[in-house]
Amino acid sequence: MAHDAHEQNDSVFKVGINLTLACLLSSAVIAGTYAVTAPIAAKTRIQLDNQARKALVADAQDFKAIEGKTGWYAALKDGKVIAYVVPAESKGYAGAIKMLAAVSVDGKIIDYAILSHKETPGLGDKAEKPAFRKQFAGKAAENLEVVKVPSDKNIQALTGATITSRAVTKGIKEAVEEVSAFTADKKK
Amino acid sequence: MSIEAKTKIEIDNLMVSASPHIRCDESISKIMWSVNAALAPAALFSIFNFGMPAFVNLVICIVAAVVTEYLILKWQNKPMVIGDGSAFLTGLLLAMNIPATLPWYMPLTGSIFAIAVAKHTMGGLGFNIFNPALIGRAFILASWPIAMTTWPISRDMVGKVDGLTSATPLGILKLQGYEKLVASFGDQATMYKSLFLGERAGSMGETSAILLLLGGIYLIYKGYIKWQVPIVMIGTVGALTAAFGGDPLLHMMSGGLILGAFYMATDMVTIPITTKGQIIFAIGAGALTVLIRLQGGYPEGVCYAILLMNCVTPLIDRLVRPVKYGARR
Amino acid sequence: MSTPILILIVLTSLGVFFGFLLAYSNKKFSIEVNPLIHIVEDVLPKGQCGACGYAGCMAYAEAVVLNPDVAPNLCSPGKDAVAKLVAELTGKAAAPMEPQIAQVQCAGTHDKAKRSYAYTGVEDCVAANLLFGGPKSCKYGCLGLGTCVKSCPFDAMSMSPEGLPIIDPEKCTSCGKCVSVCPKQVISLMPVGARVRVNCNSKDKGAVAKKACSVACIGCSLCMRQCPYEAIKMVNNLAIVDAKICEEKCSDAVCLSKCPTKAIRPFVTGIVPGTENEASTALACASCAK
Amino acid sequence: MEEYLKLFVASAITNNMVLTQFLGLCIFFGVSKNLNASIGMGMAVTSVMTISTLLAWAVYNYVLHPLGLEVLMLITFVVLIAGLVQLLEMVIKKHAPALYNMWGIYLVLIATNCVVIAVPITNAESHNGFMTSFVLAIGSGVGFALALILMASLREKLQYADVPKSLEGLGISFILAGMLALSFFGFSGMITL
Amino acid sequence: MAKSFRGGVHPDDRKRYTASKPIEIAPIPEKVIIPVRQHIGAPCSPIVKVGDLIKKGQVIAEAQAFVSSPIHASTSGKVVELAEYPHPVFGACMSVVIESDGQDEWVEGLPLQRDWKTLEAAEIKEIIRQTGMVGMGGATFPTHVKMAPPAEKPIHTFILNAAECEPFLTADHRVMLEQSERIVTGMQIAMKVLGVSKGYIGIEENKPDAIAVMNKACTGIAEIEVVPLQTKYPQGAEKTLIGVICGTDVPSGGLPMDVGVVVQNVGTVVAIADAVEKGIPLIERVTTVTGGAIAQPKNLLLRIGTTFAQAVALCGGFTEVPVKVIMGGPMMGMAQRTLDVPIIKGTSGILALSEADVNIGPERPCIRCGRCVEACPMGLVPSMLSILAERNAYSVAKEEYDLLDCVECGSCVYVCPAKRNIVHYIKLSKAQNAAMAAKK
Amino acid sequence: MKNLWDIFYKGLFDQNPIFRLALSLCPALAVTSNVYNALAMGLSVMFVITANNVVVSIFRKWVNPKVRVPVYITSIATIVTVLILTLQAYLPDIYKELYLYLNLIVVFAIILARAEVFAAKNPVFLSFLDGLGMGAGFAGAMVFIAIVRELLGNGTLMGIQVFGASYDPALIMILPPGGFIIIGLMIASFNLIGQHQDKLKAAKQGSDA
Repeated sequence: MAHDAHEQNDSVFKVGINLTLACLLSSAVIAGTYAVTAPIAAKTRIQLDNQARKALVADAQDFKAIEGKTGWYAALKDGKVIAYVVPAESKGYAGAIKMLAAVSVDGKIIDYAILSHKETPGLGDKAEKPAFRKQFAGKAAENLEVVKVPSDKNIQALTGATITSRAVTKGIKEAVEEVSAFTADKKK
Repeated sequence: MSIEAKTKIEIDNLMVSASPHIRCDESISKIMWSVNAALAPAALFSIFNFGMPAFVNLVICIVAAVVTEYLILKWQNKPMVIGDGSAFLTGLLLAMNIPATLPWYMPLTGSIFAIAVAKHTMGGLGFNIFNPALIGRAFILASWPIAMTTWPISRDMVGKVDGLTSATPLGILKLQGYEKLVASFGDQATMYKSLFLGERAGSMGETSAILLLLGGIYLIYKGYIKWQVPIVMIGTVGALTAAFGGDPLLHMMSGGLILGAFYMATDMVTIPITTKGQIIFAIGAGALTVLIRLQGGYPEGVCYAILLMNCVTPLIDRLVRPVKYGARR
Repeated sequence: MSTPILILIVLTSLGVFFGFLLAYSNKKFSIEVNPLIHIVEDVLPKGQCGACGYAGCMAYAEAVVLNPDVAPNLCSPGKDAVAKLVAELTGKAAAPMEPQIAQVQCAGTHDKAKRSYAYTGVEDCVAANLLFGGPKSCKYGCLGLGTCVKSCPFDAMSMSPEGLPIIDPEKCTSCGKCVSVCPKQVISLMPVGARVRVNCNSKDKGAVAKKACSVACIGCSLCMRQCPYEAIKMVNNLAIVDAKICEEKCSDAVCLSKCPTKAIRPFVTGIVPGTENEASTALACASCAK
Repeated sequence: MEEYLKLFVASAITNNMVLTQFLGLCIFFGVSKNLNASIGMGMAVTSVMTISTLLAWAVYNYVLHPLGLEVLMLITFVVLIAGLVQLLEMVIKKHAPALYNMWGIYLVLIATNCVVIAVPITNAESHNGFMTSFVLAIGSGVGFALALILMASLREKLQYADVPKSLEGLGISFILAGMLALSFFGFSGMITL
Repeated sequence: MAKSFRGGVHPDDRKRYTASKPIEIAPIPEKVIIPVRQHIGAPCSPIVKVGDLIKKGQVIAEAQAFVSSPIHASTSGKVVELAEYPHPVFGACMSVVIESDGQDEWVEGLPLQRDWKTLEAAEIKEIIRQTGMVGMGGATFPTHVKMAPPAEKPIHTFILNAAECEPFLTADHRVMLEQSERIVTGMQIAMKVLGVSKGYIGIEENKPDAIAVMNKACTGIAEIEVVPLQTKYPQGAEKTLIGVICGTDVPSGGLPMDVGVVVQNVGTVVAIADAVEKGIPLIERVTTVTGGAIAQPKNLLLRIGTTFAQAVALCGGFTEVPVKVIMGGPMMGMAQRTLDVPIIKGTSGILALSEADVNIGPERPCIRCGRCVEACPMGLVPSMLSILAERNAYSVAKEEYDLLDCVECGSCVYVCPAKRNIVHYIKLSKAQNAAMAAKK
Repeated sequence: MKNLWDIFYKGLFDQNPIFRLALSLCPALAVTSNVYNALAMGLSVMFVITANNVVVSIFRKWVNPKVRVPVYITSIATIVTVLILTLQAYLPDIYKELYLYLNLIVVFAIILARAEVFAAKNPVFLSFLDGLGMGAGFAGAMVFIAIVRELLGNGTLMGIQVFGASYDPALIMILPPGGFIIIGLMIASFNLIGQHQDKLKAAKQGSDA
């Protein structure tokens, strides 16, 4: 590279235009790619979101965003609202746990999915597994309580991950309570 | 042989070395074996307390440590110093820091890891930066957290509590609160007594405060550890827990504090070399213990507190030097 | 405006901004570092041995680029190849370097050299030398505690079981580090092409030297008198061979047969006389000769 | 205020850049051979990180985001930081040689480094406010410096140890970092981001 | 509590072998080997030839430099050889070998009678120089140099080092018991030369009889005070002694005179008294011959030039093969490779150590137990110094760990459980640093 | 032909970016806790490095040395942005999992290093080969590390149980400390093998002599 330096004219303009041209070129490439991929990406995202909601409420035929509540969706079957899919969040062992909760119209949890978390692999992340999740199905807010000794009425903590279990349960409970409040509002 | 003749004894191969020409009787093996001996009562008590599984894990840890050290020394063509008792000590300390009921492969890998990675990657005895036994424990805890936090109940608790496992006192404190903890023992006095005598769930060797203290006093008497370190560390924990509204006596006697303060925060290889530095180390370790116990994710923090202070040891050694002759006046 | 067009505009303006900013400031703030220095440094072997007389390779690179008087062939570890490259890069003509190798001027193995005491202490020749000049009776001989071995930046030395260092001719770069660390000055650099060498460093009188070591040069001058080319001189009771004369003139080294203590021997790189190493190397030679 | 303090502690210790997120490892292993260099580097990283994070925050929130140009985030940030660092280096070298010798020489190494770019990206991604971005940058920088200095002091100690030849250099450094990270487990579950 | 210093060690002093044995005057040896260099500083050059007949006390080698000290014949007889002989400190040294004629005749005019009080300080100084006085504690620094401090460094205190903290040695102890008056006289002479009014005698508490005797000898002499010291090694090291008695530390790299103090050894002041009052040069000294391998340990008054072998024979020879023979004390003395070395002015003891005494183990890596740090009277980190030397980091030892402040007292090595040769490492580092400095 | 092969091959072992050159260590740890992610990351890097080498090589004559580094960085950033956009549209799962580290490819030292050291001086095809080799070496090393970590730390490979249910995985291996230590030991083994080979070579030469 050293000898190139001597051959080139080092005027400010020449050097400056060099980077400008590089940027121009790269912007063209990015713009082109963006033009192609942006619509596809948007479509993919919507598809994915719908899939996630569908996984939670299997019966639903369609989802409709609820106005005034970001991220809230109503699950529709035959035009009737059968459940709400709402975001839930809670502070776990090592950071925020972001979840999606499906709550039935009568205020019972149907299922939930963990969107992102920072829990210890192999321990806290077991909260995503069906074994733990199944405990929630059909429970109302008052039964969403973590206990050590197993019982049908409550949630039994994951071994070695009590904090995560509590966090998930707390997040879901809050979501259920919010939905209950929302439906109660609507009924009025 | 006449006296005159004896002066003519073949003395053309005298030993020449730099001064001094006499040395004290201490040696590394003497120190190491004394520490082993000081730990022996508590180790035996753990067998008494937790039965056969404790014995098996003790043997696994010690044999694995000694054999690993032997193989590594052999492989590296280093002088064979297996008899100095340091690998034995690592194995013993590791065993005392784990629940008695771990399945065999956990203490085995932990012990091998402690000797091979924590000790010998850095050059063996004298060069390791972290306490090998504690690295071994942290390794097992990180690898198999569930097994490492499942504590068998002690001999005298059989029948008094449901099931065969129980949380440690600090575990109960963390998740269920102080009242529940006291209730689990009956009353406060019983709790202190049980903690003092070792009738509680916990790692194999950490339960009996009295036996650990006795061993510690023996080591202080022999001059192998300095009294400042355990006293300051335990004192810091007591003072800070009291300041934050905890039960200082409970905190001072539970967890691995006594074991850690007397036997691991005094591991000369991994702590600062000056007494002043060691006191800073002890304060730091005590404070971190309290921080982890009260604020952290674990109910118990001695192991990590000491490891964290091990990281800072070189810095302390750089900053805290002995007072030089000529600098005092 | 649509996003792609915005992309074009924003990014291009970014390019304009930084392009001109950098170009301008480059002019304004630039401090020229000759890039050649780095290129030369890349060429050097980075043993940081200091054989060139500078504090490390970087320092030599700097000196050889910036100072026209600094010769390009000072790097002895790099041998001719590096000298040539450096010369090319700096536009200096390189005189060819005569290949050299370090050699230990002592054959006093444990069985041949007497000891005056049993040494206990730090495994280091300089340390031993502090105690009455070390445990060897001969005060000029190799102490065999391996200070040179430890100091060799190219890992070319090892200690033979008989207590003399072996120098690997493949790895030795004649950097001279061992020469400078030896407290007995018993190591010297020798041209690779030398024919014979004196394996002794004793400046003691014959009787004393002989008493201390059975293979010492006893200063008898036989070799000097027998050499037809006057290649051997006696200095301080020690025979000194002029390798150049040997190389150029001698075909039949009579000195070898004349030496009563076998202190003069044929010079073969990598061989330490009187050790296992000599025997095994000789064996290897014999086997491939077949 | 307490929130920011927590954020600081979390980004410096519990979510330490190097030991839990593996960012900036090249510098971490490259510079930690020497304690003094580590201190200089730690200062350099912290200051560059803070400046570039604030700049990137401004660009993102006043230019890219309003125009819907999130797609340009990466390239803008990279060019921004590289340009900035290069500029900074030149200015300091010319006008404050003493400062330059203390930490300026490390600036070049940071020009394109993952720690320095990761923080702005994280901020943009989670739409952090000004103060949050600022505290996060300083915290991460201090955390990086802390890990670097600890590591350097450990490595300086090991310089005088019988480390097996095959482990010398990078090998033992990785193992040390592993044990450092293992010790930092003690902080887990304490304060989180 | 007796005065003491920080650090130090408590080895078994083992003075019991010889503490109660009165000084025994050794018979005149048949042959003496007198090296021309028995002091720190420039060697002397011999002024006699082979075949010369000489008398006891005659100068046989003259000092050529200021930091040097002349050598005198220790008996009368014939010079039979001028050659290199083994030397207990320097390995080998040009020596004058004198075959005794058995007459032991003084050179003309000796001994004389002089009253020291009538002499001027400068005259006394010259007498001290001419009679070959050196520090007899072992360091052998020429006394006249020590007694002539530069004007800008006024001396206010004289300390008599009677601590004798080295294990085994009892020579000074016996001299105090048997010649207390001479000690006081010598001390008064030295104080007059230096012009100081305050003198201390520092004695370790393990010698209560010596403290009593010296106290008695000093009664009525207000300017001299006996200071009992705690029994701890290295109580008698110059720097610690000054720190303990005066409460002032000698600055790093400095000399006692920098804090206005001069320290002399017991043997030296007795020799000064003899030299000034009787004109007798330094030709004999009290030496403790002891150790686990010696049959009958004794305190002997020996002529300079007597070989170690002769001295050992006078003590009944060996009971077993000695592992080590040492000149001086076990903590700072020098191991010898042969018994053919002569006694020189600084030979305070000859130790023949048995295997059990030595307790040398294989060296292990430092386990950082910190015992050396606690033992170091100079407040250094000996473990680090040894580790740095092991890794060839000599300049780091000097620049960051105060290598040059080490007095090589050996306390660190004594307590080291890893049996590390710390002092040897330190000596190596000092040598390497000196070599590096010389190169530049 | 041999020469071409060498250009490609050197990146695999002799100049392996991770084990030998110790460049771009961040992803080597961060995304190697399972093989799937490691593979995805490795291929992404391979793509970027190769594409960038080609681009730099094409434009090398026009680039002014004064703005060399900024231009290269622009080029890398462009390619990474394109990569991210594409993944976002077609492989959203990978994008979600590797988001931060994909962005960080921009500053991987190995890419800039190859641009400077090789592509800036060599014709297009050779640069392409060099990028491919280096990228493959990088991806290979990543996958290798990931295999070990996932096997030991989770008992699985690409999510499939390997040791059976009775294996109790050592979680530490997929946690940060395990990652550091595993790579440390791997580097040591690489060195040991290297030393052994040197010894063999030396022994061979010795017997030849």
